[in-house]
Amino acid sequence: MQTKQIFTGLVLSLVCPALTFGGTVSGKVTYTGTPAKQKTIDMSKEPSCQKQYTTPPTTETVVTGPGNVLENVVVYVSAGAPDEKSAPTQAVTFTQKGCRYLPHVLVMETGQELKVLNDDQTSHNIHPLAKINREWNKSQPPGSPPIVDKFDKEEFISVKCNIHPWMHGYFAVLKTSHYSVTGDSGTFSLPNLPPGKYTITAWQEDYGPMTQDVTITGNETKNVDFTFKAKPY
Amino acid sequence: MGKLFAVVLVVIALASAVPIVMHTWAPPVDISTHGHAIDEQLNDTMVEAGLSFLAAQILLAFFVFKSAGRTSSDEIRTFPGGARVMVIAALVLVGTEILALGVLGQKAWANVYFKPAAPDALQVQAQAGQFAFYFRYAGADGKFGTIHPDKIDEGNSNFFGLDPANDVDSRDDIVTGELAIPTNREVHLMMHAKDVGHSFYVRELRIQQDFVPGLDLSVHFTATKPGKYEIVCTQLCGLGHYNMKAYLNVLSPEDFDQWLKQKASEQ
Amino acid sequence: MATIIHPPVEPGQQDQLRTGVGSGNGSDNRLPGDGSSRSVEERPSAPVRTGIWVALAAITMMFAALTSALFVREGSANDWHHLPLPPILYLNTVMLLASSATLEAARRRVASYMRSAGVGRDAAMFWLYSTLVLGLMFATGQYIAWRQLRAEGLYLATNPNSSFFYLLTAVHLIHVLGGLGGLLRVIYKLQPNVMTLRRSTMDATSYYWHFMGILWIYLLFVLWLKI
Amino acid sequence: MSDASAPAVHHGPPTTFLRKHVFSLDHKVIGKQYYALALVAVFMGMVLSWLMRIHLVWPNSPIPGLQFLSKVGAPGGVMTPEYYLSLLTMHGTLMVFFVLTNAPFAAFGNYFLPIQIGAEDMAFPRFNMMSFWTTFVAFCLLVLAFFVPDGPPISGWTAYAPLSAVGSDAGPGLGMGQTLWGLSIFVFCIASLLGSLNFIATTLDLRTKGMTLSRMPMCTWAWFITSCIALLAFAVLLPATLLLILDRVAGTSFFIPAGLVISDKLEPHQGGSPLLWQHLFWFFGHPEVYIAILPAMGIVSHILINSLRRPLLSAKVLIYCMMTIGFLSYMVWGHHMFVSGMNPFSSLVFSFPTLLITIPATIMTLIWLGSIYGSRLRITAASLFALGFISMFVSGGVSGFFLAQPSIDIYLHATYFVVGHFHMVMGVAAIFGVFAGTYFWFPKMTGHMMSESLGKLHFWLTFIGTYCIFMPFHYLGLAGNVRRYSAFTDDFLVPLVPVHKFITYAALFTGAAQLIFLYNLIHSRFWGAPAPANPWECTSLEWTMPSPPPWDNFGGKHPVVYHDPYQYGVKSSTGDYIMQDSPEEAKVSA
Repeated sequence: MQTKQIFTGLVLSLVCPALTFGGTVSGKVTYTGTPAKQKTIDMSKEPSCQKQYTTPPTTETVVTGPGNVLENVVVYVSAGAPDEKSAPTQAVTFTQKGCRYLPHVLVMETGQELKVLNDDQTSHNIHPLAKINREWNKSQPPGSPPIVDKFDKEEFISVKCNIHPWMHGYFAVLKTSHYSVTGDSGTFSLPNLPPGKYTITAWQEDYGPMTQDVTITGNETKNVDFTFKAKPY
Repeated sequence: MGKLFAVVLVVIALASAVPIVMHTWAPPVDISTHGHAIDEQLNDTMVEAGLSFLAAQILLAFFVFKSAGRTSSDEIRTFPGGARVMVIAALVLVGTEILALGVLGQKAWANVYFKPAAPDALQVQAQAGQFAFYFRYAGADGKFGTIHPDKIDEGNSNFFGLDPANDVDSRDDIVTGELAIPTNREVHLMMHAKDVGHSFYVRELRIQQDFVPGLDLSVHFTATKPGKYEIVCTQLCGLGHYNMKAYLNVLSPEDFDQWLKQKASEQ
Repeated sequence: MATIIHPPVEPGQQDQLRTGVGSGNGSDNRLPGDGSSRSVEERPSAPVRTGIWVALAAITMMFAALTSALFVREGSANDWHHLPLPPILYLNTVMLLASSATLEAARRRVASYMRSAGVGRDAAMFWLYSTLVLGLMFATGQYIAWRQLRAEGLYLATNPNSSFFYLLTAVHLIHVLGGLGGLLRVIYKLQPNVMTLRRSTMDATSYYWHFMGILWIYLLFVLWLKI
Repeated sequence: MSDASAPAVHHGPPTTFLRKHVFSLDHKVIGKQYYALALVAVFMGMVLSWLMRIHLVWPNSPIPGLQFLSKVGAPGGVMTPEYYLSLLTMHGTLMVFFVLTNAPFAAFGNYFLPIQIGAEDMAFPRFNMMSFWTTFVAFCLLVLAFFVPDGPPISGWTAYAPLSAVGSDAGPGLGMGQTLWGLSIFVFCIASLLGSLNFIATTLDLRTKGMTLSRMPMCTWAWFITSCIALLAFAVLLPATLLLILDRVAGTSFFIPAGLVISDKLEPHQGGSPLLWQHLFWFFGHPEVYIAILPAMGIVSHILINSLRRPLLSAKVLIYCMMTIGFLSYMVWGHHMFVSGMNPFSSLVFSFPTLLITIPATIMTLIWLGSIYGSRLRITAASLFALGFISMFVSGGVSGFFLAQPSIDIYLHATYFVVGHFHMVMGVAAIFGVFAGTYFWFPKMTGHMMSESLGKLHFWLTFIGTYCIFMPFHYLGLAGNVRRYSAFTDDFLVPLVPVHKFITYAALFTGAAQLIFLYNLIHSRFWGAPAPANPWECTSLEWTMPSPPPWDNFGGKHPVVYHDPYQYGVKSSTGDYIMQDSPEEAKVSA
């Protein structure tokens, strides 16, 4: 029995890694203290965007949810997992809508294709302030085709639009496919981890990275929680 | 062909004058207290320049009309008085024109630049950066927090590089994307350029002033008519230049106080 | 060597010129003022001589612009750190002035040598070569001055004053090297087998060289000046 | 020892192909080379303006084929805002430097100045050749900017610091492209300095026997005065661009102040002064306007006199006026900076000399007009363009009257009013001078006549067309239409778009009309009727020699000049004129 199970597991893991019943790391990202008050964005400069909001939107530097959970936190395996052989073929898309970025934090793998769309009636310029990768700055008039590009080094890249200075987002370029971004529940889960020692990193754009080590032995679920210290300003 | 030239030229000259006379594309109604002087100056100049334009073009047409096609059988006539007349005419006509306009213009210019701002003027700081204007009101304490260029973080809406953590003055500063001002109260606009050269241009205010990096300039003006007007950048500042603008919101004093309170709550 | 362009004017022609009365009212027809009724040997100016004055005017304008930029920049912000000039500059100044003197001596020798065809060439050559040597010493001296500043950690972009120091000295040095080029050309043209030197070329070269000296004094003063 | 009025370098007849057509020392070939370069530049600049006009009125619709010109600048043919600014910058730079400075001054000046003063060549033929090929290098450097990755510069032809100095942080086109722009202008300055030096020395020293200063034709005077202006103007732009380049590549801070934050990045510069660049640039920039217009004035006067068949009321006064304008042009640069944050008092100081310039300008216009009165005007393509020049000069001149006054400039600064003003007075007017010169001198330069009828057709279309383009610019300016916008999204600008549509159609039409000129030029060059020595019955020296002239102009002989250049309206053996070099006495005209 036992041996058979392991054997099938081994075979499957060789055949298609995606289906291996590996371990899972899951948890919740919270904060302590009082986070900075998010400022309302003044879009009066761009009426075509302003009129899309009933209540003026706020900045997204620190997005919190009920129960002190943190959103937009990138949690990923920063060490232990083998580097990916090849980037996934499907592209990730980054949309400019109502003079904001959707999503605010976009995770992609090195070499994975990035598509930038402009859903607005005004032209934007996309300016990833990359330091390790190549910095570029292209503007995208309404109706022009999507801008397609890729980054080949691991980096958290701050993205901005100079025409609408409040527009701000992040490209999280990772070497691994084991990542997750916390939503309004603040939870994350990294499944399909083969047995081994891993370093899990949680990165928040304002508070920076936090890491924890975890060991996976076979088919189990380890719980790892992250708690950031919030700054009032 | 010479006669044709004359006719065409007269037609062009008159046609060019029509929209001016009809005020088809005239400056918008002035809402400032100093603007009328500029408008008068503009009109006077328009009359003098317009007349000399028409006179010169029509004279050219007339002379060409008369002298085209005259052959060697016709004798050459010299303009009565010759060059001397021309020189004197230019000196007298244009000279007086220059003096008149120059002196008048000095007054209009002085209204804008040679009077210092009134001490009780509303102090507003304007910052121009690629590619938006932001405005700052001192808030309750009436003190502006100091600017720390290294702290500027537009993604976090910290456009002026304020440091509320350590700088108490800056905590109640009101930062907005539109410039709201009360009617009939002088506004002292302190101008600061964040990155490259920009300019502050409001047609209705008859105000245009460059933002020069590293140079802290200021203008002061008084608006009289409530309404929403556009502030645009007129100094080439990069790819977003054409879209760099903000709204000037002239409110009645009561509405202005309301607006200020509301903005303060949003900070 | 003189190639005469206008043959001396015959009297008849001269009269013609005098009496030539044009109609119309452009300019009055007086006797041509550019000496066309004289034979050309008396004409003082030659293109090269005029050209050099024009060139000097342009160079003056350029350095006027650069130095006024210096004064504006010095006043525009409080980041101006006055840098003490490397003392070797004063030695270089002496070199340059000395070279002016030697070149003047050379010019005189060349003139007399040209008048009395073939006598006193060696003297001329001696002064020319000593000018060349002094000029080269000036150039090396300037280079040493730069080395000293770099040793003190003062580079082109260190502060506005160092920027202007390197800029002005470099631009001046480029012009000096140009002058040395002209000097070599003169020396070449004086070689027995060439002998194509014109008096105007010699003069032009020396005017230029003297001007470089004056210009250097001015620059040195500007760089030394504290406002 | 000194050989008076011969070029410093003697050169025999060219033998090899290279010496004949490429690295020629012959001022005539060099003049033609300048003309050809200007022709290429002007058509490039024109196409750029077409693209800009089209984009302005249909900002979001693709321009077919544009994506092949620049994939990044026009994805799918839709022009990006930064590419619009690139085209704007390149248009301005090409037109001002490589057309308006080269065509009326360097091209015609090189060809005709030595001939008109009876010289066999320029004073320094080698310098002359060098100055052309240096200009060519400058041109190549500029065009190269089209092909660098982040595109051509976007800071306008005035390249205001710090935008032009901080590098690519401030946006696309401000990296390699801007540096190439700086280098190009730097090299161009050197070329122009060499050229002006040559012109001055030639005029002063190579005049033939009897050619007193007062006997020089109007255009020679204009070229001479212009070269004096250019010598001092470019001598200032040269170091200015040097400083700009150093700020860009060497990390100095001449023009970049401290504490600039560009795209959330604190720039590592300190203390520089942006106004310093503006002062240096405009100290060159304003005289540059006269470098463009004075030669045109000279050419037009020369042609006008010839077609009027009478001397001007006073050539002397006209020359003095040109000198005055040249002199004043150095005291007025500040009127470009009224709202730049100069001390407001200096604005008034700059305003007065600016207004004063209208006096000599008016005198010149009145003298032209007065000379037309009672003349025997001959209408040719050349004379039509000369008359057109006067009209344009007036139209563009009067609008200067507004901008010279600081108070009005507060409202009109940086609006289309300014664009209309300088396009008419220094753009169109100067180009009209070049057209006039071309129709007038083409027979001499090529030995073939140009088609007069095509020339006249070209004139009518261009004359009406340019008025349709540039008059509305003034109206837009009065309505406060800001210049250098790649699209009109502001509420108050949207209603003006129809006017822009009209202008765009006019521009496309007028531009197309220039193809007639191009055809006429090329066709006549090869198949035009052979030109006689003096088709226009003109009196100046260039018409005493066969068309085209031999390589040494006067065939080794040296003409003797007996008259002032404009002996028209007299009775003589030849008809109603006397050549400058004919000893014949003029009878008092009947």
